[in-house]
Formats: sequence, C-alpha cells, structure tokens
Amino acid sequence: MPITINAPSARPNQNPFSDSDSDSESNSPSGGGGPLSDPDGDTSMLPPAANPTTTSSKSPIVTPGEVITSDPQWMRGHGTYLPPHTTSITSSVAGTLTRTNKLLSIRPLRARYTPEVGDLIVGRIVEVQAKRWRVDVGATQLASLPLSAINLPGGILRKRTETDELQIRSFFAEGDLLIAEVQQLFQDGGAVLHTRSLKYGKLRNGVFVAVSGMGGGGGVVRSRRQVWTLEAANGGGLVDVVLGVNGYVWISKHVEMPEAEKGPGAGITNLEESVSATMYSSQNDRIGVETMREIARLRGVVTALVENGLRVDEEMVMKGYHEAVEMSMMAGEGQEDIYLGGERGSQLAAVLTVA
Amino acid sequence: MASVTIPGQLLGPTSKYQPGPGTHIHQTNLYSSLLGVVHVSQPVKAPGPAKRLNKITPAPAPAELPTISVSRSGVSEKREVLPEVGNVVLCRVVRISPRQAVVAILICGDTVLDAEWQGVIRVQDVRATEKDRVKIYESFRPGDIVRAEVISLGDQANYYLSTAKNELGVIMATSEAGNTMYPVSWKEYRDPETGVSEARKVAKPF
Amino acid sequence: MATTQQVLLSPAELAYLHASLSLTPPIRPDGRAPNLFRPLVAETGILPGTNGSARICFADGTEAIVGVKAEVEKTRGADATEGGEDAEEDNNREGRSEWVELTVEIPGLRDDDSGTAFLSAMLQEALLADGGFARKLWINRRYHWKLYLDILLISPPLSYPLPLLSLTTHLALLATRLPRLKSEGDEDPFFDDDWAAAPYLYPRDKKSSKALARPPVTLLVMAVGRNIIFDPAKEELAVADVALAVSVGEAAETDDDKGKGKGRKLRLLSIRTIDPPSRLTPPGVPNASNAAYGAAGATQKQPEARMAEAEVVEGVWRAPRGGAKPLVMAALVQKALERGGVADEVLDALDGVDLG
Amino acid sequence: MADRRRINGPPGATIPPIYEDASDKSVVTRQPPRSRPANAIRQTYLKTGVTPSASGSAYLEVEMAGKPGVSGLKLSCTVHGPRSLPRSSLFSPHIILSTHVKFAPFATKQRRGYLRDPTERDLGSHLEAALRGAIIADRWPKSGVDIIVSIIEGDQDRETSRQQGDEAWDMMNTLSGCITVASAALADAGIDCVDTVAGGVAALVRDDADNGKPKIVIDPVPSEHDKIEAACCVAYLPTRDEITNLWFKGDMPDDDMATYMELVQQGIQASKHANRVLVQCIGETVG
Repeated sequence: MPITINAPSARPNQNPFSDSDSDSESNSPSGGGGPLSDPDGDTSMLPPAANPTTTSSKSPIVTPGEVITSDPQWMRGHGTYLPPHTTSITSSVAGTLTRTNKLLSIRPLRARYTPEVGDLIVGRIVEVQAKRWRVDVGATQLASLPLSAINLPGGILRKRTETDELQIRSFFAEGDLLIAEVQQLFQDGGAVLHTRSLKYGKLRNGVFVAVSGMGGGGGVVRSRRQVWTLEAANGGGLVDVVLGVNGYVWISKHVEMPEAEKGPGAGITNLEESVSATMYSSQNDRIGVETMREIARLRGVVTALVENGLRVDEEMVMKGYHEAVEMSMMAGEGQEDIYLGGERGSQLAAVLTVA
Repeated sequence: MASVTIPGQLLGPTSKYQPGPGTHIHQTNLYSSLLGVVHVSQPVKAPGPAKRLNKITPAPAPAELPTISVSRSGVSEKREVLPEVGNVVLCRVVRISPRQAVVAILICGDTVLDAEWQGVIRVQDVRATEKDRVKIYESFRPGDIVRAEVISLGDQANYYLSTAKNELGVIMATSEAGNTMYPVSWKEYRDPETGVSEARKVAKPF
Repeated sequence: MATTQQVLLSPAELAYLHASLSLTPPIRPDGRAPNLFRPLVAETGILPGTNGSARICFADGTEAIVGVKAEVEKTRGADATEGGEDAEEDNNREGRSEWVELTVEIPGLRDDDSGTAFLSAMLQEALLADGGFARKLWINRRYHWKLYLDILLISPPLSYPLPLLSLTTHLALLATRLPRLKSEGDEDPFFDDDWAAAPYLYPRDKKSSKALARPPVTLLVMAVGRNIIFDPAKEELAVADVALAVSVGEAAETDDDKGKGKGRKLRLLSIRTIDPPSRLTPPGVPNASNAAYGAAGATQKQPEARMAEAEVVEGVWRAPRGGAKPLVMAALVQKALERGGVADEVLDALDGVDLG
Repeated sequence: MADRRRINGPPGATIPPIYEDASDKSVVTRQPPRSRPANAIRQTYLKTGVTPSASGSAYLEVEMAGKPGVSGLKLSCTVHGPRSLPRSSLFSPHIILSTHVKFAPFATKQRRGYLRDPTERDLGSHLEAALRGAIIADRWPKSGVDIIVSIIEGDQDRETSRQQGDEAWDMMNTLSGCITVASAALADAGIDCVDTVAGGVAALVRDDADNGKPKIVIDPVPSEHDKIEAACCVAYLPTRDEITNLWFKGDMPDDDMATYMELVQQGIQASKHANRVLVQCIGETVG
C-alpha cells in the first residue's frame, strides 16, 4: 500500500518529559541508574495548580497567564513571571512545567534554539561576507563565524593571509554544513561560533535532518555526549551521529582520521596538518550500500522520536536504533524495512516509552 | 581552421582535445555551447605566458592536448564577458570611503562590457608597499579612470580589484577645477592650467 | 523565479542524496519505498459554511485546507439562443472552463507569484481536462453554477506542495454538495433548502455511499538515474534528474476491460514538467582542484575564478544539465498510470476517507 | 514588473461582443480543414538580432494556413544580460534566469491588460523550465539574464466566434513559439547552451470528415479541426535527444500508453522541424 490516510485523532497523550524531564535537566551523574524517582521523594510538594480546570484534566501543559503556585517556597525560573504586587508564580509561555529542586520553570512547547556558550551545534552557511560567514543555527538570528575563528588548512602554525580573505568561499560556501561551538554571545542573542578544533569543520558523507532543538517539546536535549560513533547493524560499519544542541542532526559514515594512530611520535601539529587537509573537502568518500541503509534507518529513528514527542539524545537514539533493527528483523526481508514513518514510528515510540 | 558552430554541435572526443571557453563536455565528447567560431590552440611549452618565475609550480597538466574553444568574436560586435581573476580591467571610480573605493568596471581585457559590473578596491590593495599608510582619498577620486587587476570574485555584489603593481592605478583624472590632469610622479597628477597638484595612485605609463 | 523553491543544501549532501537515490533499490533519506507516500491525516466537511471542504496534513506539520463554494450565475450569451427543443439539448450541455475558479494561496509567496500561478493552472487544468466536470455545473440553459475552489496551504511549504494540494482538492470535491434543484426547464432556478437532500457533485452509490465517479488526482513523480520515486520530499527533489506532475482521472470501464486484472481503469489528463531545483544547486569542488584542500592549500594558489569544464568525479556534486530522455519521461507516466498501481491505490485510499 | 502600487481596474471588465451564431447552420463559416499533411508544420520565419539595444533578440512569425488576411503567431523576444544582479540579491553561483511572457493588449480577441495575468505567468514558468535545461548556468556566476517574449499577435482566428470556446489549445502553440524564439535570442546573446532547444506541438484531433476517427497531427491549428482531444507541447534538445519541458493535457481515450507515446514522438518531430528553421536562421547570422 503506497499511501496511508488516517482520520484525525487527538494526539496520544504523551508527556514528552514526564519521566525523563528532570533527568535531562539536572543531569545528575548517577543518571544511568534507571528511571528517576523524585529526587525529593516527596510528591506532595508538587506545586498545586491554582486553576481548578487544569487539576481535573491530566494535561501537564500550562498556558500564559496561568498561575502555577502562590506558595512562596518555590523559586521562579525561565518561562514564568511574578505579576506586580503578588507572590504567585505565573506562566509566561505555553509549555510543560519543569521542577529542579525548588526552581520552577516552563519549557515552552515550541521555541527556537537559544544559543549558549559552549553548545555544540550543526549549522548551515547562508551568507558569505568579506571576513565572516553567517550561519543558520535554527535560532532567531543568524550566528556569525569569523574567518579568524576557523582552522586554516596547513596546521596551526599557518598565518592568516590576505589570500585567505579573498578565497573565503573555498573554505565554506553557501549551503555548506558544519559543526561548530558557540564561543560568545551578544546581548541580543546573536552567537559567534568557532571551529578551532579537529572535531569541527565541514560535514560530508551523510545526511542532515532538522528537528526542534533545546526548548522544543521534543527534540535534541543537552547531554553529556552530542557526538558519538556507533557500530551499525547489518554490516553497516561505523557511523557517526552528531546531535547539534540546536536540533540540527547529522548522520554520516565514520571517517577514520588519517594517521591518527601514529602514536605519540607524530606531533600534534603533524596530526593537525593531515586532518585539516580534509577539513574543507566537499567530495564524498565511497559509501557502501549497507552503510547508507543504516544511515537512513538512524535518520528514521530520529524523526520518529521527534514525531512522537520523545527526547533525542544518545541513549534514546541508540535504544531506538536497536529496537528498529529488531523490528525490521521481525518483519522479515522486506523492501520497506528501514522505513520508520507513520505506524511503524508510533510502534517504535510505544516500545521505547514502555521500556 | 575557423568554422562556425552552433550550441550543441559536436566538436570532438575528450581524448583529443581539452575543453576551452565556449565548449562543454557531455559524456565523452566535447560540444560547442556558443554560436561562434572554433579555435584550436596547440599547447605551448610553457603553459601560461605571464607566469611569475620566482615560484616553482608543479607541472599542471600531464596531458598536452590541444585546447579547443569557441569564441564569439567575429560573429557579433557585442559579446559579454565576465571579469575573471587575473584580468586587467579599466574602471571608473564611483565613490570613495576611507576603507575602499567603489568602481564600475567598464572594460575587461580588450572587451568593452555591455553591463556595468561593480568592483571595489580595498585600502590594502591599493599599492604593494607601505600598505598601512595608504589613504583612499590620496589615491582615487570619483570620476577617475583606473587600470586594475581582478583578484577575487568577491561577494554577491562586488569584484575585488587591486592596483598593487606599478603599471596599475589611475590613468585619467580630472582636477577639482575640472581640467584633465597629467601625471608628474608615481603619486601625483597636476592640473595644466592652475598648476595645482593632486595626490593619486598613478599608473606607470607604458 | 523557479516553479519550485530553491533549497539550500551543501554539495556533499547533494552528492550523498543522489548516490543513495540512484542505488537499486533506492535508499530514500527517510527510508520510504520508492512508491510510498508520506502518511497523511485527512478529514472532510470541516467548514460548515462551504459546499464542500477538506483538510489534509502531513506528519511534519504541512497542512492544507480547501473550501468549495458554489454560486448561481447567469450564463453569458444564453439569452441569444432562447427557445429551442429541451430534450435534444440535454445531451450536449456544454460546460465552460470559466465556470470554475481556482485559487491557490501559499504563505510567504505573493499571490501573483508565477510559482503559485503555475500550481493553480496545473490543478485547474487537471479538473477541466476531464470534460465532464464543467458539465456537472450546468443548471439550465440560462443558468449555471459557478464553482470557487479556494486552496490554502496553512503551513509554510516544507516540500513542493503539489500532491498535498491536489489530494485535498480531490477530497473537498468529493464532499461537495449542491442544493437540489426544484425548478424545471429554463425558468429561473430555485432550490430545495433542505441540505440533507442536497445531492453530491460527484454522485454516490445509494447503498455503500461510495462515489461513483471521482475527481482527478495529481501525483508528483521524479526520476533519479533509473529509479522512479513518488511523493518526493524537498531534499529528494533537489537532486531529481526530472520531475513530472501527472494528473490522472478515472476512466469508464467498458466490457472488454473487465478481464484486465484488478484495479480501476485510469486515464491520463495532464502532464507538466516541474523545473527541478537541482539545476540551481551549488556544485561541489573535487579535492584535486580545491584550493583549501590538503597541505597544498597552504602554498598560495591563485583562487580559481571560474570552475573549468571538467569531467565528472565520483562523490562530487554537479548540477545536472540538459533535459531528460523521452523514454525516462514515458516510464514515469507509465508508472503513475499503471492499472492497480500507485494512482489506483491513492484513489482507493482517498475513497476510504469518511466523507461524513 | 507588475504595478502593485495602485488599484488597477480589472483587465476584463467589459463583456466582449458575442457574435451571433448564424441561425442557418449551413451558412456557418468554417475554416477550411487542414490542408497540410499531418506531419508538417506551418511555415515559420525567424530572424535574430532585430533589437539592437538588447544583448540578444529574435523575431518569429508563423504563417496562418488557409485563409488570406488572417495572420498567425508573431513573437518578439529580447534577452538582456548577462548583467550584474541587484545589490540586494544573494550570491549565486549560477546565472539567474527570469522569463517574462506578455501578450500585447491587442494580441488576442479579448483584450489583455497591461498587468501580466495568470496565463502569462504560467507560460513564463513553462518557458523558464524549458530554457533552464538548455543553458549552462554555472558559466555566469553572480549574474542575471532577463528573457522577455512579447506576443504581438496571438495564434487565433478572429472570425470564429466561440467555436472552440477554449483558448487553452492556443496556449500550447504560443508556448512552442516562445521556446523557439527565446532559444534563438539566447544564442544571439552568446549565453552558453548545451544545445538549441526548440518547441513543438502535436495533437490528437477528431474530425467529422474522418468519421470521427482520432488522428495525430503536428502543429495543430485549433480552428482547422472539429475537436482536439489532447495535445502536448515539448521542448526538445535534438543532439542530446532530451526533453527539457513537457506539457500535456487532454482527455486520452484509453489507458494504454501507445497513444501518449505517439503524441510525444510527434511533438518531438514538430520540434525537430522548428529546430531546422532555428539552426538555419542562427547559422545565417554568422555567414
């Protein structure tokens, strides 16, 4: 059946952050220790909703103007405000309530990415200027990447010359994707990026998928690792996954760093030189069919997670991926076995939320 | 061999020729992409006539195939070319600012351009020495005709030009009084009537 | 500008997409089978103020609504041929194309944008190519229905919206009802005000309430290499060699068609080439001529002004040139038109939508 | 181009005169049926370099078969550019192609306004698709080219009232003319093309004279036939054997592909005929 048409239905009541919320937020080092129990162990301390209608409905969503609590023991966090002459914490956005110890904040249902210093992001060049690039990072404003903040080919000892300025487009041109880190923020929320690390640079050999980033209802959350390499099933080889904090995801074939195993004998400059050689290439390596299939499957997992309102991080992606591999094995050798949209996506999500 | 081709006409296999301007490759053959006249140029021993000799360049192409090209010249007076890196162009200064001079490119190589392409000469590209002491208003004035070299395709609007060579710079200038001036030194033009000198980045006369 | 929106993708992405879509079988970025559509959510009758309406949305949030409004209008020039025999006229009622007015609105595009004009012309063309459609609007020799189809894309177009708009229009038309005519002959028409008695524009079977005839659907088909891909997403369209919009209608079964296997008989109504955005994509630079590649980049190379004409290097994206072979195009059409094929199943699935 | 600052009156505010159909059916003026063979196009005149101020230009005229005094299609095309893009536009590694097709207000039976109407925009989109496949866009980075086709006289017969009623079939002939004339003008302007693209139209017609048996003709004149069932317009690159634009519409009698294939094949034939004229014309300008 090439097409499925469903009748509209209320979105299954999934609370995207119901059990994992405080986990990802507070990110306690013992986070691996199973599903979270309330850190305080005191459920009665949950802020009583002032609005009786919300207490009756199970919806965890609060709307702007809704009083969350007037109990002075709580502290006001993001997405809330105190109306003048009162002490009641009121929501200023539509979103889900998050509690970190005594801090109450509202995570908006839909929001653009707000950059923070140190965030690892995936961005796309939209404009090349004389000495910098303008990069789309999914935030309200374009980020900027100065020419002085990239590694030039030829290693660290290389001096920036005027020629570099003239051939700025040969490093990154319009449309190019890159991994970068937020180096600095302006008052107005604009970000300055840098790629001064061997891990960063132009992306190739893979596919891109944009999901909502930090702040969205589901999507990429900040976690310990945004970048990792996995051994793909079915002979797919090594695959790199980059979950940009801004919700831009890159999944690609793992490229072995040349001469990385040379040992301590090779100086760091040497290594840098050889790595930076491929840093600005836009030529893809030869990629096997198996790898491409697994890359597509991983991309499917990410979109399925987002469509079903689940968070996207290393743990969920890996769990989802293994589940997806299982599912396709159960289904047998079918042509569609990597497809994870619609029904199959919800199935996958159901399995993941139960587990 | 000078024959007329139309776009899409077969010129020969890629194993026999190298593609030049006005041609394109489809599968393994070379085709014309312009209405024009075919030229075949045999490879010269030293490729590129004006190669600077102070640098050792690796041999560029191992294949020494003749280059086939189709040119518009002779077909029609009008032909449009794009300024390319390395081209010497003639341009008129449109406006100046402390950091750059904006120019309109009028002639590229020996072709008079139909459309006006905008270029900029940045302050660091005015001359080769003492770059940090260059002042744009002591080098160019609006209305001057300048000979310059294209150094970069630049951004969306501008070509980047340079006058950092002796033979590049202002070749025609008018004084504040409105008279055509003559060059007196590498940095001065003089008004023949009032005798007043004005500073310019003067192109060395041939 | 282009009939399709320009998409910003890096040359490396384009090269990867093209490579994976050229495999046999192709690997689509979302893992779909080549003939698989994105899952839809659809409903009809959402706007009580219209004669018929429908809404369809994709999982990614792309959503379209269509409202159909009908007005009684005096047929222009009809009075000139007053009189005549009624019985004979009934058979050759002529519908006119100006009785249908179709507008498309896409957020972010001006209403006089040529892309929008192209879309609405394409949808209208498909409807009218089926000559029977305008004839349904005939009331009598002096009056006709004027049908306004307003097609609104609610979300910004995340992919080329043609299939979505066509499917929504199809559903809205299926759900469209016109008031029952009470007057007779060529007198001024008056209608039954009981909405429940209003007949459907596309008549239905009394028992199963299945439509007996159906409006056309327009499918977006593209080819990469030798693969034929249906309902391409934005990034897939960006590497298409050729993309076609094929409008398909239902054909009346004749007796000798009965044994021709399952599925309904389809007929071709219109084809348009969609200018694929692939021609406007930035080309990749092979490592060999990349100034910023390798240690050689450190030595000052003159930045290449213009890409020299070069042969294709594997793994480097080059925007396609030229058109498509006639046989490739024919294969696309054939695939869409196949008995029991994609178009057939799409019509089946649309049939399954509850018309409430 | 379009004037959006003020409110212009609707271009078609008045009802055009309707010519009364003669009551006596036998006196109805009818076009002589097609006298050309089914596989021949009408005579075409093409000349490049007609507008000195433009970078490239061409003029195309198609004779009207049969009746004296009734003229066929007259098209003029000017190409401006390559020229620099406006400062506000973004960097483009390719030439930006923009096509405008405009009917002169008097080109058709019903007067057209000065603003481009949806039909003209639609034709512009078709033309753009047809040309974009032909040009080598990456030869001209950071530049734009405007291609303007003016239809001085449309391919219509003024004496038939609303016999066919549908302008739609005329549009295909117009488009094929636009493609051919624009291709000639592009070659004249010296913009790199992979091939010379030309337009061709084929139609499946039904004539009472043939006992209503459908047959395929190329370069159809709607008024010469009783009914046009389906038609297609192709933009074809002869040396590469590729189609850059295909526009088909109609009511195919059956679901087998054979008729469709034949129709496209005949469209290609028509395009090849037009291409011969084109090649000869642009060849002459050099000689």
